[in-house]
Amino acid sequence: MAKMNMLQAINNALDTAMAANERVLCFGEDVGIFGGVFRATSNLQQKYGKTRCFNTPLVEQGIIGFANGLAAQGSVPVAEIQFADYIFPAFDQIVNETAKFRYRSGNLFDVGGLTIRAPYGGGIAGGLYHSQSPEAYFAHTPGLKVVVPRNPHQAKGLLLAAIHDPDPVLFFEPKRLYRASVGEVPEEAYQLPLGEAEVLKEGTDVTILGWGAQMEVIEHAVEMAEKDGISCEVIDLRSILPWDVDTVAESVLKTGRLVITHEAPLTGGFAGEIAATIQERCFLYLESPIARVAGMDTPFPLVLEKEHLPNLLKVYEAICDSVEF
Amino acid sequence: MAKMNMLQAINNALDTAMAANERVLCFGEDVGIFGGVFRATSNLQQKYGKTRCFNTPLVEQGIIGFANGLAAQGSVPVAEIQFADYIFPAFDQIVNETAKFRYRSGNLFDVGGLTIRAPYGGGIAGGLYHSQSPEAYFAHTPGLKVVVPRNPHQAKGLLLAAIHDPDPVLFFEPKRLYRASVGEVPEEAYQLPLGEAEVLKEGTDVTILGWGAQMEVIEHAVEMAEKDGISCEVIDLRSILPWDVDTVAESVLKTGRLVITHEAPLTGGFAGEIAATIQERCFLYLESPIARVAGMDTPFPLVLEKEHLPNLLKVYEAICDSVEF
Amino acid sequence: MTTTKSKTVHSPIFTDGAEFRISTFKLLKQDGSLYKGGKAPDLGKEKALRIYRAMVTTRILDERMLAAQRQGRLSFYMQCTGEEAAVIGSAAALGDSDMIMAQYREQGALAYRGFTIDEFMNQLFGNNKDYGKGRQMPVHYGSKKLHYMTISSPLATQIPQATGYAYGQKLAGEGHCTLTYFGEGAASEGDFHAALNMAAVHRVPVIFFCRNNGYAISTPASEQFAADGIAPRAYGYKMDVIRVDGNDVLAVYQATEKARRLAVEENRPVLIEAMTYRLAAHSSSDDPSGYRSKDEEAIWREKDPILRTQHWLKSHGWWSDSEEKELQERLRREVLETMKQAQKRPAPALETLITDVYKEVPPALNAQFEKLKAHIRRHPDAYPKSANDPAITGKPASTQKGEA
Amino acid sequence: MTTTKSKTVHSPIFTDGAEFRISTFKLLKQDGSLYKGGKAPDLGKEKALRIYRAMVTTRILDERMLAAQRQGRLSFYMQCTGEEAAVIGSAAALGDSDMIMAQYREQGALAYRGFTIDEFMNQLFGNNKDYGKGRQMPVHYGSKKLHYMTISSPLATQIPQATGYAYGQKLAGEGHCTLTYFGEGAASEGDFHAALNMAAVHRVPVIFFCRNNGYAISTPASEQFAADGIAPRAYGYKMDVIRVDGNDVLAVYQATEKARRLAVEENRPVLIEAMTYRLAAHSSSDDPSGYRSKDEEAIWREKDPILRTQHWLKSHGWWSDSEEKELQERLRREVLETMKQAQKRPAPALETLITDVYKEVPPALNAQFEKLKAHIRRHPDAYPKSANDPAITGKPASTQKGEA
Ligand SMILES: Cc1ncc(C[n+]2csc(CCOP(=O)(O)OP(=O)(O)O)c2C)c(N)n1
Ligand SMILES: Cc1ncc(C[n+]2csc(CCOP(=O)(O)OP(=O)(O)O)c2C)c(N)n1
Ligand SMILES: [Mg+2]
Ligand SMILES: [Mg+2]
Repeated sequence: MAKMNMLQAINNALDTAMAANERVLCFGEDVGIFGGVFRATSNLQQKYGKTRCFNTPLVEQGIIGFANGLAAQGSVPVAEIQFADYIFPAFDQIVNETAKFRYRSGNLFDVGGLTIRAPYGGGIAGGLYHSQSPEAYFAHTPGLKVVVPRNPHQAKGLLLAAIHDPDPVLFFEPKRLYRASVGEVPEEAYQLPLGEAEVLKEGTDVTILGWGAQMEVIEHAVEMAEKDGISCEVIDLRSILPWDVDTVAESVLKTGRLVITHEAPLTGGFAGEIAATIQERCFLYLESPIARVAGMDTPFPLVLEKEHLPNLLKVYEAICDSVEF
Repeated sequence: MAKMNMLQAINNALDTAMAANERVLCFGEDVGIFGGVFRATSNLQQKYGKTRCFNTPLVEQGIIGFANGLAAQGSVPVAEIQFADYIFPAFDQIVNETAKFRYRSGNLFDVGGLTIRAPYGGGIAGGLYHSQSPEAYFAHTPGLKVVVPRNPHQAKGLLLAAIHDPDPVLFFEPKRLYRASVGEVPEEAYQLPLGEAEVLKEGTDVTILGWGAQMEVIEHAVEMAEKDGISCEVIDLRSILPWDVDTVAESVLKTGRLVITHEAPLTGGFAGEIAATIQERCFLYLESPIARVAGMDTPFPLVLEKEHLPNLLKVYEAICDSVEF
Repeated sequence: MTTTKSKTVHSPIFTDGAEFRISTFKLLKQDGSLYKGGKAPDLGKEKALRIYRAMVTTRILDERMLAAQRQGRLSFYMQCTGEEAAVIGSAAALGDSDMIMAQYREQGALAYRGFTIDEFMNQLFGNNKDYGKGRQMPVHYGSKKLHYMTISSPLATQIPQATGYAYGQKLAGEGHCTLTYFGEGAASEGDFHAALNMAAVHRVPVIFFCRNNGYAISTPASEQFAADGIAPRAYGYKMDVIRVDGNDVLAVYQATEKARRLAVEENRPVLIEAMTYRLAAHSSSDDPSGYRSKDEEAIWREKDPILRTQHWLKSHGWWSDSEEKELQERLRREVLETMKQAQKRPAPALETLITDVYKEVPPALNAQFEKLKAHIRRHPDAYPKSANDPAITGKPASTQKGEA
Repeated sequence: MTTTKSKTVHSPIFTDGAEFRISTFKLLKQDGSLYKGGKAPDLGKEKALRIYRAMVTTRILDERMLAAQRQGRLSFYMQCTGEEAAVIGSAAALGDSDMIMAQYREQGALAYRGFTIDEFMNQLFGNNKDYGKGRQMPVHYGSKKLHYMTISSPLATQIPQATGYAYGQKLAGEGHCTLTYFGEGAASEGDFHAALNMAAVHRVPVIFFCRNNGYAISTPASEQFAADGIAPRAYGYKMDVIRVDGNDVLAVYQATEKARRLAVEENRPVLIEAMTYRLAAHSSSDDPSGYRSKDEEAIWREKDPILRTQHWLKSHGWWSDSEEKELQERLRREVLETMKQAQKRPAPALETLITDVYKEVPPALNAQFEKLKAHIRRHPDAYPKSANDPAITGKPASTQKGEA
């Protein structure tokens, strides 16, 4: 075990994967000698050479098109998109190509080796274009897997699982926690399961569900709520697609209440999908409406980002409202 | 009034708009002399000249980038994307640019004049790439308006409203109904309101909600259900974003039950947003779980599209289940 | 830092490259003789006939299947007609294990590699022997064993994929390359720019083969780009380029053969622009009379690539009228008979609705499938294609699978 | 149908355009004298000084604001340093009502047009006088009255927008054009390809101005493209192109002036490639020592465009050391004082969170805002920026607005 921040854990996962399998390649804008603008790929070019870790030209649709081809050929590409806000030029390659490759070919060809990494989320004074949380855009796309880690240990285990997974995975990294989140991380290879939520804390009054950086917000909100005597069950969804309906439903069947929170705007955010599914699965057990605490239905602001974000006070209030309904 | 099919109504709306305002321009792949692959822009080049109605090179990101610039300049572009399945190369221009243009500039600049038309939906043996219903991808994007008409009369009135609207509008046309849906359409200009759902039929037992081509499916399903003595209230949402929460909530407060249907895959589809919002607004009034009848969580198939689609029997069964819950 | 070592001038001179017109490489005249100074590639009779037979197969398949579409047997079809030399001449210059990533109008390349009429038919009818499991529209072929990537409708997406695929081949070091076909229309997409630039920067063994057939559906090349074709774009990437008469199978073959050597031996990506013409409609849904003249079509019908090849073969004594007749009749028969069989085969299993979305079917999708099956069991009459599916009836499936 | 009238050849010759090297247009030597044969544009003293003052303003603003960022007063900053001649020389050759659509490193063009230090500061600090209402990161300027489109971070998106904007200008027929700036890195995006091709096909009065400053963050131009810069791409679109020494304000001015004539008078879009160097870090978040040498930077520091311009001015007797000193001191003072004021101004009104998403705030968003306000009222201490906002306190707002 070693103390690592999230960037180090990610770097370590990439290093581990590249050492174990020479078909693993890392590339993207500035990921070469520079090691990426956040330094997630530091030293990988130095260690594995320019053919396996390299800068690409500045063209996201090309990066993912190239990665799709590489994956179809049998390589194991780990492509970086510099900010999740800049993944949209590659939307067609991801949604029409990556996601449908295996299905449309009747399993003759697939791009299962592909992993796409991108830092996402707000709280870093990034404004409209360095703050977005685009997971819901992809969660409407059968064929993709979407994963978001909450801390360094999770980041390494989930990223290694993503790289090994036989399906293409979008791996969104909470950049606000890149350096802020520090923890013990095993130095050897290990994988954490995709598609499985994790119950972080058991409780009986209300279930609080989130993912990524929002788990930290939840932690603090729950601390406040517990001081009020509210017993909270906390779940990290981890995989947005496919998501672990059973774990969430089981929890809500027990608590009767659910608060979901994400940074992305409310309307069309993934909390909507979860709420819709859970109200159906747990209808007779729900004691209050499923609450969503999300970003406002606006682009991401700058100066007033604190007001915009679903922070701990908002989550705390939603917990209280849910219990007092 | 004249009998028109939906294509004629759309063509007539474009003609009306171009005649009234010389800043209205229509362009896209094959929309020039040929009038578009579905002939929605027939005769417009002949009538208004090559500068106002023209073919573009084959590049969706360029079409929308160009359209954004034109709209910022004060023109009123109506850009066609040949199939909604091919809108994704323009996703960045739409989601990062069109949607955020006014907000990010503090209202110095806007692209409110822009309308993007695209045929969407299945049922025409189109397979993966001529069948998609991508409205939910855009409905997660504050700054956009998303509109879907259900018949020729609606198509003309909503399209004219979209063209006149001071915000950018995505206008998805149910191509399955292009020729199949025929009705009386006023020859003069008229607009139907954006952001307002329409109650097509009042009822007391259950509310059925959809949009676009799905309204025809609902109509038939409701006929069956009414024969069983179930009184159905039918709502056409019409505007997906912003959507008319009040009209839907009011209906569900009355009926206590809601069935939502769309062609797009279930997970992350817009029915999830609606269900999440309505369970919150109408919690104490719901007598059964809100049901969603949607496409399966797969790419769009070909040979088995009938099995995949949320057809009238599936909607009918969902109505029965909802009432019998 | 800029690396340019460009000359300095002191007056502001603009250039548009018009003086750098790219020549067209031609070997074969329409009558089957060679241009003076031209040297035919050393094909040999066997290979020449393999090429020719693939051309005729493609033409006849196209004719028959368009007719079948018109008769309502098929929902949709796209013809290669007029472009057989461009497609088959290039495919023939590759190694049979090189990867081909095509647009959709390149069935000739598959025919050349030995995709059988039966295999074509199964895809066209989306029956239970279709490798693609009836999920895509007709002409979206793919074959793993023939190294032919399954077609996808979104245009140009395969071009950067070809760059990536070829990068992988380069690392694998087995001497393979990738050839990607695309139309002059698709070359307007952003993906084209990305693909060529990345290939040039990363020195990837890929051949970009543009079929410039003059139209993208109704849009003439003159409304697609202002330049002299697609070829000059290569200069922008410092990529080797050649323009070739696309109706001249020998020139196409030789250009591609040489391009392949540059790609495989020197890791130099190459752009080939084949000047040709789409003699048929864009697809069975299209009617070209709305946007081009019969006269124009007639000019190009005179340049028929198959006849041209035939004349050349005959000039070598490698082909005769009776062989032609025999081949055509045999193919027509085979197409018709195979079509009848393919049409009779059942639809793919109901289960194919949910497989291959992921490697393993996820639980929620499985639950959707269970719900669907129960629904179909309640309404068997409404689902004639699947009411008798083993997943519904519980009776065992009769699996019929070939090697794709 | 292909319209190419290309020459025919009978052997397969590949070309990569290497022989068509594009020259670099230069007028001014570093010492302020002209190259032999070069003829300076007839700028006149007034315009020359307007240009020069904008260059110095930009440099000093950049120096001060980077320092302010280092002091923690500002979250982020980007310098134009080293590229002032490219940006301001080109902006000066436009009409003041021509539209500029920039990338982000072109504050010099705004300074030239008369954006005040106060206007810069309000944006940088996102205060209640920022036209952009504090929504975007520092350096995302915009000015309607100065015809300068608000910057957006996603790269290259403004390039096809410029094509569209210019198409509208052409229809309007008022003799305006659009100039769009972008880096050699951004030119790799698909949007670049779309923009140039569409402009050439539709004959649009747009000038594509590429600042080739050698780097895209850490990525050197040699890993961005294999070709000799960006200029040769113009040939692929049959577009007029000129390469110019980007540190030479006279050459840039003259090239742009001529480009503007081609655009406005003949509807010919033009590509200009200005060869220059990003002397500073990419942004305040970047440290170039990780990817380039001090030696390389030193070479370019010798080519400082401001000093070069200053030497030229002095050679005309239009500028003196004392004027230089006075200007620099005045600007430093103005920047510091204005900064202090701007920093003191309050944040934009809370309401700006929800306005301008649409022209009118939709009901659901309004409801979200009501909820937020109630929430802030319950926890005023947690929201120091907005606890005293009129929307929270109910007291009237003090609106301060200029013409943007
Ligand atoms: C991204 C995308 N946009 C639009 C289409 C619709 N479409 C199909 S084929 C075609 C024309 C293609 O022309 P070209 O590339 O020249 O190939 P050709 O048909 O001439 O062989 C168009 C516009 C598509 N399939 N994909
Ligand atoms: C679509 C997109 N991808 C990535 C980025 C991140 N990014 C910001 S600036 C930059 C480099 C741009 O280089 P260049 O275009 O050469 O301009 P320069 O900074 O040299 O002026 C990158 C990669 C972005 N802003 N937008
Ligand atoms: Mg074509
Ligand atoms: Mg640069």
